[in-house]
Amino acid sequence: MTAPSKVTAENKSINLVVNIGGIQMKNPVTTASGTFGYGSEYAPYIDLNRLGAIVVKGITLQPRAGNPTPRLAETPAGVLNSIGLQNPGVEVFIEELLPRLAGYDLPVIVNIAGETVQDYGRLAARLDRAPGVAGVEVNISCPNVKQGWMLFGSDPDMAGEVTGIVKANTGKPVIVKLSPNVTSIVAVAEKVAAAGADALSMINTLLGMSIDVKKRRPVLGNVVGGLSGPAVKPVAVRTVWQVYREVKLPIIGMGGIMTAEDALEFILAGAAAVAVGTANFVNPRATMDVLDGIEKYMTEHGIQNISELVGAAQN
Amino acid sequence: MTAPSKVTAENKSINLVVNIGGIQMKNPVTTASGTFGYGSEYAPYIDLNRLGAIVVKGITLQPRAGNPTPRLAETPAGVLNSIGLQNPGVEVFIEELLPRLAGYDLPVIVNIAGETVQDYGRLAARLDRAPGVAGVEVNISCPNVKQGWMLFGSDPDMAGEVTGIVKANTGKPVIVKLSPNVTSIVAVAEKVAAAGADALSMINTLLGMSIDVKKRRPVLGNVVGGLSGPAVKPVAVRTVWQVYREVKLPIIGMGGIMTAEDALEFILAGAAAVAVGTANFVNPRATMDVLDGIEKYMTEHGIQNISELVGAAQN
Amino acid sequence: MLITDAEIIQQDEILPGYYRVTLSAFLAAIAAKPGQFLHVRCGSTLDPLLRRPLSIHAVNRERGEISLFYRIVGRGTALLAGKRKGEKVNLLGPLGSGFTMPVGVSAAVVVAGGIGIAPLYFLLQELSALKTCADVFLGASTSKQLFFTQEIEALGHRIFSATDDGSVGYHGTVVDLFEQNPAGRVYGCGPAGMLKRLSQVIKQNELCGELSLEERMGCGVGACLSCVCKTVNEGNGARYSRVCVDGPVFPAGEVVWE
Amino acid sequence: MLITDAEIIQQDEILPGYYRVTLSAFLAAIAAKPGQFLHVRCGSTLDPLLRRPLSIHAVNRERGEISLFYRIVGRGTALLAGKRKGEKVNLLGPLGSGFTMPVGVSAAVVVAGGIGIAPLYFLLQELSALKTCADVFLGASTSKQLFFTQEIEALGHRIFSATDDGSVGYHGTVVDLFEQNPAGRVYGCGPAGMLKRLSQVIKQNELCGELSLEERMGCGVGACLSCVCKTVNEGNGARYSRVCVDGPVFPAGEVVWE
Ligand SMILES: Cc1cc2nc3c(=O)[nH]c(=O)nc-3n(C[C@H](O)[C@H](O)[C@H](O)COP(=O)(O)OP(=O)(O)OC[C@H]3O[C@@H](n4cnc5c(N)ncnc54)[C@H](O)[C@@H]3O)c2cc1C
Ligand SMILES: Cc1cc2nc3c(=O)[nH]c(=O)nc-3n(C[C@H](O)[C@H](O)[C@H](O)COP(=O)(O)OP(=O)(O)OC[C@H]3O[C@@H](n4cnc5c(N)ncnc54)[C@H](O)[C@@H]3O)c2cc1C
Ligand SMILES: Cc1cc2nc3c(=O)[nH]c(=O)nc-3n(C[C@H](O)[C@H](O)[C@H](O)COP(=O)(O)O)c2cc1C
Ligand SMILES: Cc1cc2nc3c(=O)[nH]c(=O)nc-3n(C[C@H](O)[C@H](O)[C@H](O)COP(=O)(O)O)c2cc1C
Ligand code: FES
Ligand code: FES
Repeated sequence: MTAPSKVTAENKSINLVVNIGGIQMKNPVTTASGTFGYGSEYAPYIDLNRLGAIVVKGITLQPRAGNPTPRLAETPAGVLNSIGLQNPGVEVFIEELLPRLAGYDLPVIVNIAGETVQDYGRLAARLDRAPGVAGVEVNISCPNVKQGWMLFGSDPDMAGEVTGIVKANTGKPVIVKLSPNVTSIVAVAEKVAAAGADALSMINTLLGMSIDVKKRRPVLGNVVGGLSGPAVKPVAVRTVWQVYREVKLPIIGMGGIMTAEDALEFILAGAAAVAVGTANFVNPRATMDVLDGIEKYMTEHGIQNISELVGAAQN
Repeated sequence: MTAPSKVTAENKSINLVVNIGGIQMKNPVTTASGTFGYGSEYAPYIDLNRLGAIVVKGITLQPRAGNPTPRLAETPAGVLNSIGLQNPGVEVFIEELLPRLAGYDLPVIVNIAGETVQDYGRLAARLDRAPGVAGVEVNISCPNVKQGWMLFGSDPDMAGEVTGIVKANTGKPVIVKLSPNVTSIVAVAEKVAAAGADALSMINTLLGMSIDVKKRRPVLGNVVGGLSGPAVKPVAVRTVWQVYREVKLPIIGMGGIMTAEDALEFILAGAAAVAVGTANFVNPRATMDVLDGIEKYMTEHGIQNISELVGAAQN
Repeated sequence: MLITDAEIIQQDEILPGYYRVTLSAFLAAIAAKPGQFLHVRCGSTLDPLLRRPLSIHAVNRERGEISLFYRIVGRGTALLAGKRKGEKVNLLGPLGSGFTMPVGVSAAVVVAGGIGIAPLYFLLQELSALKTCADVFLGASTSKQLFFTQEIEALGHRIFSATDDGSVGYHGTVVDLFEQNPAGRVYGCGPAGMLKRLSQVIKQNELCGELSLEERMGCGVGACLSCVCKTVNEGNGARYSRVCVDGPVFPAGEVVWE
Repeated sequence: MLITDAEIIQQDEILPGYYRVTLSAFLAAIAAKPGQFLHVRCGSTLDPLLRRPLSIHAVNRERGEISLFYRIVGRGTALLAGKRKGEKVNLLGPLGSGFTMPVGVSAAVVVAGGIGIAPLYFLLQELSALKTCADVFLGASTSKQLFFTQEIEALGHRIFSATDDGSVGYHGTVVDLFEQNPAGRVYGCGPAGMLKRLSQVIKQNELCGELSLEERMGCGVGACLSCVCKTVNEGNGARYSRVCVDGPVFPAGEVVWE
């Protein structure tokens, strides 16, 4: 019922292939975890095979019910969410959801979240044995329930520890997803790199909240939530710029990418790949529009290989 | 040439007076430093006397030329700026600019910035002797040139140290302006409170950047800049909410306030007063519209005293 | 499940703050089922950012037209109301599950609170096409907000009205009115409080019913898990279902009210 | 220095991507001086957020109308171009310093590059009202972009054209053309590169001149210090002046070019 997916007149002289810490992607466009479900939700709107990779909704060891509603609040050029990692748990994921992506020709990256350092190790080990997993993305913006509910990602050492245990439990590429809610994202990135991460993705959401002035209560059932969408783009581009200068790992950039121009900002700042998140809600074809636009930009500017653009604004 | 300033039918039953660490304000609406010049720029558009207080552009010991242009970039529902604290220095400020506000009946709060801890002390001492200064607002989002250019505001101890020296050098109320670019704004607020601050203002801008994809260069002459405007409001409201719970100091809330509803979000989260910043650029009468709207809200909801609303969403 | 730039054919202010807009969207009109909704891009800039879910209110398949009936609540609906004939509106949909059409003998009963008539009117159109006559319970604050009564009667249905101020019909809520003689296969839409009460009445009288729910939505396609509501889970209490794809229409007995 | 919701009287696409809009803004029209600008709210939502500075292009004081002449560059100007007759546009202004009108003998010479004619046309209107005849050097990429030639001639001024592609007039830049016979009191507006070259020619030939500059603006009223340009500072090199209130018109000799 959807428009036939546009088969691009693949310009043979353009090379879009990127390698993210061992994951070979046919182009740099992927999806931001939690905004694209488990992939099949968007299959009616786009040809999933055209994606460079797919990053699925965060998975935990046990099933999680998630947070009370409302879970979403619109803010100026942004969205606050507090889904609370609702997911059926890693077993159901592997048995029921993962097979749905088997027919597609694209790397599946599984986003994982834990409540303890051990959780991350167990998740990594379980997914290492699962067929059809190209790599894991480690969401460290979760509270460490054993250590005063401090977020793993807010402390460089804890972030390094989580990275280490994941690496120890899987042979697959490990991407660590950084939180912007820190004094120095470079300090976190350095520890994560030292602990063996193969790639970084950034940024996760900014901590925010909204208040309903009529009800005089927070809008979100969970009080605070994560801010995403165009509003956060300047912060996200800045973090990519900073980390690219100091840490020699490939970066998947995200945060407010709506268009190819937005994606190119991240790439020029230093991202080797980009993820489209909140934009999918506004435009289910956003990933395809971003991809087409990047190709167009490269053709118009005579860029043969996407790698020529990565970090090019730094020079 | 401007429309006559609207004399509100001052509803006698409504009490808008707030006290910010010893500064008595006739209402909770003030201006965000750097967005309102030295006050007189907006005199053609509004009746300055209706403001609760005025916070002037940041002042340094020596004159500063500021950053290269472009100094401003528009982002989704936000603005990046890298003015670089252009100002004529504290002496010229006291001699030439401060007297222009002498005729107005409103507290003048002077925003100060230093390159060393000592700078802050000297600025505080110099302003303590200046007539017509109601208090100082300490901008700690500046690099400490003696300690690796780390921002004073990004380290709780340095923030406390700056607060201490300012307090030691002035008898006037000291408001410390917090930066959101930290892992824990509460930790900074606690140190600042312990060091004797009389009030807090929050938030200063978020660190961000934009890239011009045509030129493949950062948009701002200074590469990175500070993000302000509606885009940051959810982050700002969240910081006020968090700090209000833990630190018993009056808060001036700011970050993206365009309307009375926005201002009420901050007040309900815990701000005793609010500052209007970037909104002045869009609507030179924004401060007045915010004030009128707060009065209207109070009348409609039968609120006698603005203090009833402060932090009311926390209950 | 289409993305269409649909042209506005007509935009009417039915009552201050209440609008009906008719859009040219051929394929969506063909595909639409009563109870489904469209995810509408009310603006064109990044503010407001998200789409707005609006029920399909009426369909004219021959002309390929879909109508929406909406109330101005905030910025999104205000922007939509500002659009004129000839302007385009980006639509995603039809989305969600629809109402199950009644089978066999059970009489169809429609219970609508205020703007809740929006999706139910399309259902009444379809029932009429099936030569099924429904009892329609309409509730509103005041008589002026009893919408489309003539059109509903013209479709061959019977109306029972209730107003909070008693200006027309029963003086009280529409659920109170329905409760006086509860029977039939119920289709309900309206504010959460009303639906909760209605589901109790349905349960107490061992009726069958379907309710159309509302929740804040991100994607509209089941991917973001923001639009959930609690539903019964065999065995262990409640679970979260997605209003956008598992609903917005749920069997009355499945919804767990807080 | 007013804030006005001004109604659009007329909006014309002069050439693809180039628009002239005429607005009803009585008090602003009365107050306007050539060289001043309006700070225009092109949208109505939070995106785009900031106003856009646009020069006052023409004024009809009797009718209380102000015209702007602008090129679509990005989202702000595109939104403005999408507005139709009858819609309102929020204006802040007139803002900034204007051109100094020529006194005594010195002949007025206008040098405009492309869209740079925008503020200079209003100057030519005023010169004409003062019965002063100017030499107008118009430069553009190609002949089609030599705007308002008939109107300028009708005001009694003399035109000298230059095009980059040689399609009309001198084949080369407008500054090259002017340099062939540099004289008079110069009023210049155009791209930064052109103005830099023009200021060199003015200096070398010891002429007097005024240039209208552009810089990204926040407030437009001198409060935010974002719109600065380098100007000469007696004694110690350069200092930053605010284009919005110290300019946008500066004496040619005062601007320090990078
Ligand atoms: C499946 C479904 C069908 C609906 N059908 C209709 C209809 O036919 N007619 C009608 O008038 N309204 C309908 N609504 C409610 C309608 O979606 C909201 O009134 C609308 O989104 C408000 O947007 P706003 O920008 O005007 O308000 P704002 O309050 O400014 O919106 C802010 C945010 O909250 C969301 N929101 C606010 N109210 C609601 C609500 N009641 N339900 C879901 N999200 C909300 C908005 O989508 C937006 O993301 C329906 C809702 C759902 C979920
Ligand atoms: C005093 C003054 C007078 C001007 N007069 C005219 C005129 O009469 N006609 C005309 O076509 N243009 C004029 N300009 C340029 C005009 O302001 C820009 O083309 C316009 O702001 C672009 O906005 P946008 O949203 O379309 O582009 P975008 O590129 O999307 O704008 C992004 C941001 O950059 C700023 N910006 C982009 N280009 C410029 C520029 N050249 N100067 C200043 N800010 C810019 C915008 O204001 C906005 O804040 C003038 C500029 C100044 C400073
Ligand atoms: C509804 C929603 C759910 C999300 N869930 C997850 C998640 O499960 N794991 C994760 O690492 N990030 C999650 N994110 C963060 C996104 O992956 C992404 O980092 C963030 O939204 C910024 O990108 P965007 O602005 O393009 O959306 C979620 C974001 C949204 C909006
Ligand atoms: C152009 C500009 C200049 C600023 N200059 C200063 C300054 O000198 N000192 C300071 O403490 N904050 C400065 N700020 C930050 C504001 O005072 C305020 O904290 C921030 O902009 C958030 O509020 P807003 O979103 O309402 O603008 C500046 C902000 C802008 C936009
Ligand atoms: S709106 Fe995204 S899952 Fe329903
Ligand atoms: S635009 Fe703010 S000082 Fe000029």
